[in-house]
Amino acid sequence: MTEQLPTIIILGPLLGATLAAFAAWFRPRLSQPLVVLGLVISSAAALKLVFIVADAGAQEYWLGGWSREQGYGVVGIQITVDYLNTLLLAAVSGIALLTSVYTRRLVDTELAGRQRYFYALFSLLVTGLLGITITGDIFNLYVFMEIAALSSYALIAYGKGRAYMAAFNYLIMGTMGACLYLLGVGFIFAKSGTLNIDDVSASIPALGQSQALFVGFVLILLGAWAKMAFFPFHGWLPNAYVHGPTASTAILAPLATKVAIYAMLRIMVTVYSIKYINSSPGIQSLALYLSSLAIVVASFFSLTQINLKKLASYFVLSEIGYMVGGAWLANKPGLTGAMVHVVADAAMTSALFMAIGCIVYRLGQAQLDDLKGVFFKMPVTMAAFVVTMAALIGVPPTCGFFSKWYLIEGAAKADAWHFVAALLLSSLVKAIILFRIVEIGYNRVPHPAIKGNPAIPRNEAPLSMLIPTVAMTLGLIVLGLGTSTLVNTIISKALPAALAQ
Amino acid sequence: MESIESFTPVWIILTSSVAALLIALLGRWPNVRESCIFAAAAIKLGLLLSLVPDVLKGKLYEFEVMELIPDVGLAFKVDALGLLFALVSVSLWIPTTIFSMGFLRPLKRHAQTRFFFFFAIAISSAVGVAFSANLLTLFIFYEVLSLSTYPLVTHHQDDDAIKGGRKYLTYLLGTSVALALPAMIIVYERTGNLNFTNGGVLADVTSTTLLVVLLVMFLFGFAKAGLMPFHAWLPGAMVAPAPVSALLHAVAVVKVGVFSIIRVLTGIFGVDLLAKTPSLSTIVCVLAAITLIVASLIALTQDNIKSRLAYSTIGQLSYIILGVGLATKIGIAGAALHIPMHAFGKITLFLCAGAIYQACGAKCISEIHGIGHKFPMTMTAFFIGSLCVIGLPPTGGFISKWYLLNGSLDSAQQWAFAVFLTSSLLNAAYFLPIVYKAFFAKPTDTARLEKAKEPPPMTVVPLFITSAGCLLLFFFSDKLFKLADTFAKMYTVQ
Amino acid sequence: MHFLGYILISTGLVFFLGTTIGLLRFPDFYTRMHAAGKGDTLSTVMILIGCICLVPMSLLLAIKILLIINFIFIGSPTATHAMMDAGNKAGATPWRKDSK
Amino acid sequence: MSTLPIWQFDVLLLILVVLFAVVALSIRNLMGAAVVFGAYSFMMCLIWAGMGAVDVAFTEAAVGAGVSTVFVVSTLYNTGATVQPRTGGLAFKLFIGVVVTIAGAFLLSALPDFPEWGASDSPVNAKVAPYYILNTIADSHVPNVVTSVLADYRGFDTLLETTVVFIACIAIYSILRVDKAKLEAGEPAAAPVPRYDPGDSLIVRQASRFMVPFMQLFALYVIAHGHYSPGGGFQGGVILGASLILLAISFDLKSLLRQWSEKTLMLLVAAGVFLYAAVGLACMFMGGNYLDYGFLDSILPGEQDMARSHGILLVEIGVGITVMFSMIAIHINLASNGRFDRGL
Amino acid sequence: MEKLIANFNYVIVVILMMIGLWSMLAQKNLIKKCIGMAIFQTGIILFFISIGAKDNALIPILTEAANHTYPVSDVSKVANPLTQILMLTAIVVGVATLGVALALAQKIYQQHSSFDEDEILENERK
Repeated sequence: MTEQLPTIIILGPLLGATLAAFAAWFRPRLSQPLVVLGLVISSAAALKLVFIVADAGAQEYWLGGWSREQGYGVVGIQITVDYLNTLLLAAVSGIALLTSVYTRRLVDTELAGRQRYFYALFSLLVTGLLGITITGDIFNLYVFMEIAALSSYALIAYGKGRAYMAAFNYLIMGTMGACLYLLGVGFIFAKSGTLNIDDVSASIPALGQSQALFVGFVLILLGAWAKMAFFPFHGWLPNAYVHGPTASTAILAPLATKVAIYAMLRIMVTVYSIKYINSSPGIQSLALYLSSLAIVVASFFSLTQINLKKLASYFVLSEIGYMVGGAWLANKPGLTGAMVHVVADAAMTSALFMAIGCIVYRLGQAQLDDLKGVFFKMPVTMAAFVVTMAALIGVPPTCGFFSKWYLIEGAAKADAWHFVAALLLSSLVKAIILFRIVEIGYNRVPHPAIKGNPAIPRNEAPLSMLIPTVAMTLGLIVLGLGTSTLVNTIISKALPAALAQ
Repeated sequence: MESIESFTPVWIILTSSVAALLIALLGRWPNVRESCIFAAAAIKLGLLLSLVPDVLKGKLYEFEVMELIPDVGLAFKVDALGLLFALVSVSLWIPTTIFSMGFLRPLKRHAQTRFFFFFAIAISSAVGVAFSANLLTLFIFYEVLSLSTYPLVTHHQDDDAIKGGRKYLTYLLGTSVALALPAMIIVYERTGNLNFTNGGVLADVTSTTLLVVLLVMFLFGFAKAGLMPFHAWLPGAMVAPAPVSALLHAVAVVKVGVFSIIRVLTGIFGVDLLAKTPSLSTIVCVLAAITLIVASLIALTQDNIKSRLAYSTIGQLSYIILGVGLATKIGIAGAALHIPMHAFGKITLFLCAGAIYQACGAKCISEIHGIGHKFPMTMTAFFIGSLCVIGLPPTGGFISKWYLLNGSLDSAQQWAFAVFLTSSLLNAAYFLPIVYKAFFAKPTDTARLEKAKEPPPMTVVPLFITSAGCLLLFFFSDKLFKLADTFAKMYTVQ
Repeated sequence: MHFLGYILISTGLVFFLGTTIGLLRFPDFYTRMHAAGKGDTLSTVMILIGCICLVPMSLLLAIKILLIINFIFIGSPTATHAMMDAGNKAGATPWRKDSK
Repeated sequence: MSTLPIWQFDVLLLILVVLFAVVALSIRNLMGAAVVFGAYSFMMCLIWAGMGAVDVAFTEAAVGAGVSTVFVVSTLYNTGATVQPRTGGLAFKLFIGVVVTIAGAFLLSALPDFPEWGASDSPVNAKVAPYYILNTIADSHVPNVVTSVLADYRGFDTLLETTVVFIACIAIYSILRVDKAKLEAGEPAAAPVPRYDPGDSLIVRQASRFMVPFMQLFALYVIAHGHYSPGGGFQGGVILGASLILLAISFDLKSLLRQWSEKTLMLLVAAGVFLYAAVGLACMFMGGNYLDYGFLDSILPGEQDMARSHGILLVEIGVGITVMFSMIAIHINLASNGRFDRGL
Repeated sequence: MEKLIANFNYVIVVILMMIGLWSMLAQKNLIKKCIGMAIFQTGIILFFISIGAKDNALIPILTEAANHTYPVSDVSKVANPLTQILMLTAIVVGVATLGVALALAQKIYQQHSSFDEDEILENERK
């Protein structure tokens, strides 16, 4: 049965979604448990696969049983679980599982009366993200990309009001990205004649210095950048995440962008090779400067925000800069950092938005000034929030510290000092913001323990939201302490042999 | 020297963390709460002393908990210096706790549980710093210390406290993240190794410019050491309650700063390297010397007792850095020895300041004229403490300064000798007047003296302990000197 | 047979030309639609019959084309009617000699 | 082979297409733009038919020229915004123009590197594709190579594609659908009163009533005969959907909703995807890989190859169901602005 | 130049893509944006179809009705099926996206009674 695991990862959420869509008409309350069930199956499979891959290496799966044919290459669609994506698969499915449990109460309150298809869309979004991560076929990747995209537009649009315009811009940007990606795929396809990632990467060196391949590479990059809201294309993201409902951003913010970054990594590392990237230094330094710029700009914008969700979405933007930059350092520590950070940042962002969701659920709005005394109202949530922020700042021993460590080491190796500076700057900015929040939430109120001061009633978020939040927060520390294990057993093997020495 | 694989260091660190947990849980019953602090402190002290003999034999206790990044793990190593520092901070934990009880309880301070909780965390992270076997571990505990002392600094939670706390964090976090961290990563990237080793890990790095840059980044990166111009957080943190200041200045924070710098200079750069490349040791000495003189001069101008003490601390820290910068065996020994000496002296002074404030609300020197007659014990303690800091017999301060002077003489930096003497004179110049005024000057406002009375025993007992410590250190300094000497020997193998 | 086919197709094209000119030159909505509706249908049907003649021997094809013709014959006028109706409801005034 | 383009006639069409695109974007009357866009798609599908991509042309004719035009029109119909007001921002437009031109130049820079148009030995035509042409009959007895590749060799893509339609349907449903209870609760006013309701006209009603059965018959033929002729689940499904949309337009939504209630529609949309996925699961339980219809031979008549053929038919039916009903549901939502009462 | 004529359809593809991209980014009217999006997509589809096209090949349906015989003797006489099914998918994805875009546009129009981006942003500011 284990050889069927890769497809089960996809089928869990897909069937969960269809069943939820049925249940929505008979037993509306039942659709969330169905989705959760699907995600449980999927994440169990993903977790098992992590161990299988760790000992046995990459697992290939041929859909429809159509595998390599002599002289033709792969005729079917291949899905692969290898060192590069197995961790992300586990992370995505796990985070999705926690979030699906977490969002129940939020959906009931925020989306009252309209939540018929929420969980179906939720599950389909996860299907798309998992698919992007697992597929071994560049066109299939496009289809999954669109699955994820369409469902996320709907999820954002649940926010009503300004969310519609935000979703529309997101749609235009996303479609543009997808189309550029598809065109790039076309260029590659025209030169290599195949869509299977392994075959393409096998045939690229033979094609030598080909302009069409280069153009295709650039197009795919631009597409991925538009999808991940990388610096010049970042306009849509903050609005979408702020005006979208909290329940939707809780799943979108952590996963959507990370998976796009994974797609970029896959194209860079597997389809094209690090050698190819190093042989085109112009675009490499461009990408590096862009990512430094992205980090700096996002950090400064985040300083000026007064809305918690907007703040968080600018954090997401700066983190994207980390990962793209790390990938484009194109040396061992840099890529390791990027790969670690994709997983770590998915977890961190998830925890962050969960905590914010708890706050929004209780306080109703997330302006910074409304946070007065929140530390006394909801201590557990705020503890989780502080730990998460510490992880984002990069305080040891949370996972944020180690990924940042690798990134800076890589930058030092590549002498990209502007990138180092940008990384440190954003850490400092995040630290400042954290302590601003701590001051507002803790110190700006008369301390209730002092005699004569009004007592602030405890008003903690419901357990169904609190438990996932705390679990995710603890996960940050566990992940941090486990970093070196992951790096040694899995990520270091994902690096191309050229760098692995 | 052979090393012993042992879990004891981790236990020592954990005891106070466990204590912290208990404190958090037992917050409702103050007596239980504090008694478990004493229990923890006693256990810690016992464990530490049990390590002393082996360490004196030159053995090392080592333990690696886990690997964090390739070849660098969360690892602990107990050597003479670490043990010395740990002993100091733990043994001073006890009097400080007693004092805090006496200081906080009568004034009905809020959030005492939080206070003691973070105090315990700070202690364990200080010990963690003392025992760390590599720069990464040290850095981790360094940051934990900064964060755990923030609530202590802002304990009052009024606007001054918040401002002070903001300054405190901006300086400490900012420098450590912006300077120390990248420096550390560059070291790792160039050498692939962060363990403190005798020869230093940078021994084979040729480019002097890189070395200089790294050195400066480290010196300023560990801003807890208060090297100018990154010293301003220390006077800023004066808003904290007296026991916290005592902790900051004597026990944990600043000492952690200098300790880290000693570690970096000896274990990362290596004494030989410092000795070989004069530019490096010159930089260290010059920076330290400047801080030393300037801080003492500023201290002269301060009227507020606590801020005068603060500037004196800044100066005294530079003694230690200067001593290491001399890169001679004897100088390093003196520097190491100055840690406990100054700790005892300075904590006595701060506790006295706290006691005076508690007794008659006096904060400034101009307010304490003639106060000595009112409560002689406190002021006597103050006198002893100031002697210790100035470095006059019969107090421990004399010993360490003696070695520092010797060290300066047989080093390349002869001028350091003059610096030491001048600043000692300056110390005398800004401490003795206080004592004089307290005992012999005519009281300015008698009204306050009228209602003033000897502070409660809870606050006086610690004064006895610490001032006695100052004297004892003079007479029984040989044990401590052995420790310091072992350390110095270990790191100056020519 | 082929000859007949060519004849039909070319006549169809001629009618198309007329339709186009009418569509462009007629004075008002109704007459334009009239031209479009009539000429378009007729010419399309003619061309299709011509196609049948060009491929004489395949019965299946012929039947298919006849079906298509049938649908065009129903669909096109209906559409024209609907548009006229809409125009009428929207209040497009018909053209008269005296109105310029 | 000739260096001139192979389909000289197509060059004309290609130029015409560009022309239509420009016109569709420059017309101020949005309704007109929609219609011109429909014509544009139709030109496109002529071109593709000329290049031998009959199935694509068929789909584009049904989807691009047909349904999507209806979608745009019905949107405009119940928003009532037909004319686009003039807007400034010329500088911005010029800037974007420059950027786009640079991008275009960048793309054209790759042009000399491409295999020639229609070269049968280009990588695309020589590498993987021949396998399908040579083996489809032996593998699954499906002469229409497109169908066999679509539903068998790359069946996973098609499953996901069906899922995309499903997602679009429920997405639009959850964006637009509003229930009466909410309408009182301060929702924006109902859709503008239709200026013209085709349902008024007897002729239109009768004509469509006459045509619809033929359309549906044809659609079923397209689905069932997709193995042997152009067409398949998508095209058939779209036509079936279109036939009902025609009814909805010529009569009114009410009468359509009487036959197919909201609930039935949405359930069937999901059912199609589920059928497809379930067939794949069945293959898995039979011991094969996902969507490996060959393993269904024990429950479907015939040997492995025939089993594949039947499996393909099954999934095509699934696709058809989903596409048909999602097209209808999407149209109802767009046309009635999610109120499911009346509209185009 | 030879190449240019021989690859004329690539030029058209690029032009269509430019038109589509321009109107997606520069047009203020939401409906026009949607149409531009669709044009962009059809341009890409045209690209794929034409890289898969073969000189005077027949449709990929191997029946006698289409003058084919099985087994196929000369592959170069049968049009490439792979690109075609890829684009079938692309078309369907395109219409799905268009539908969602239009739905959003309707909602936006309900709020602001305008399809003009600037006006909408104006309304949202206040």
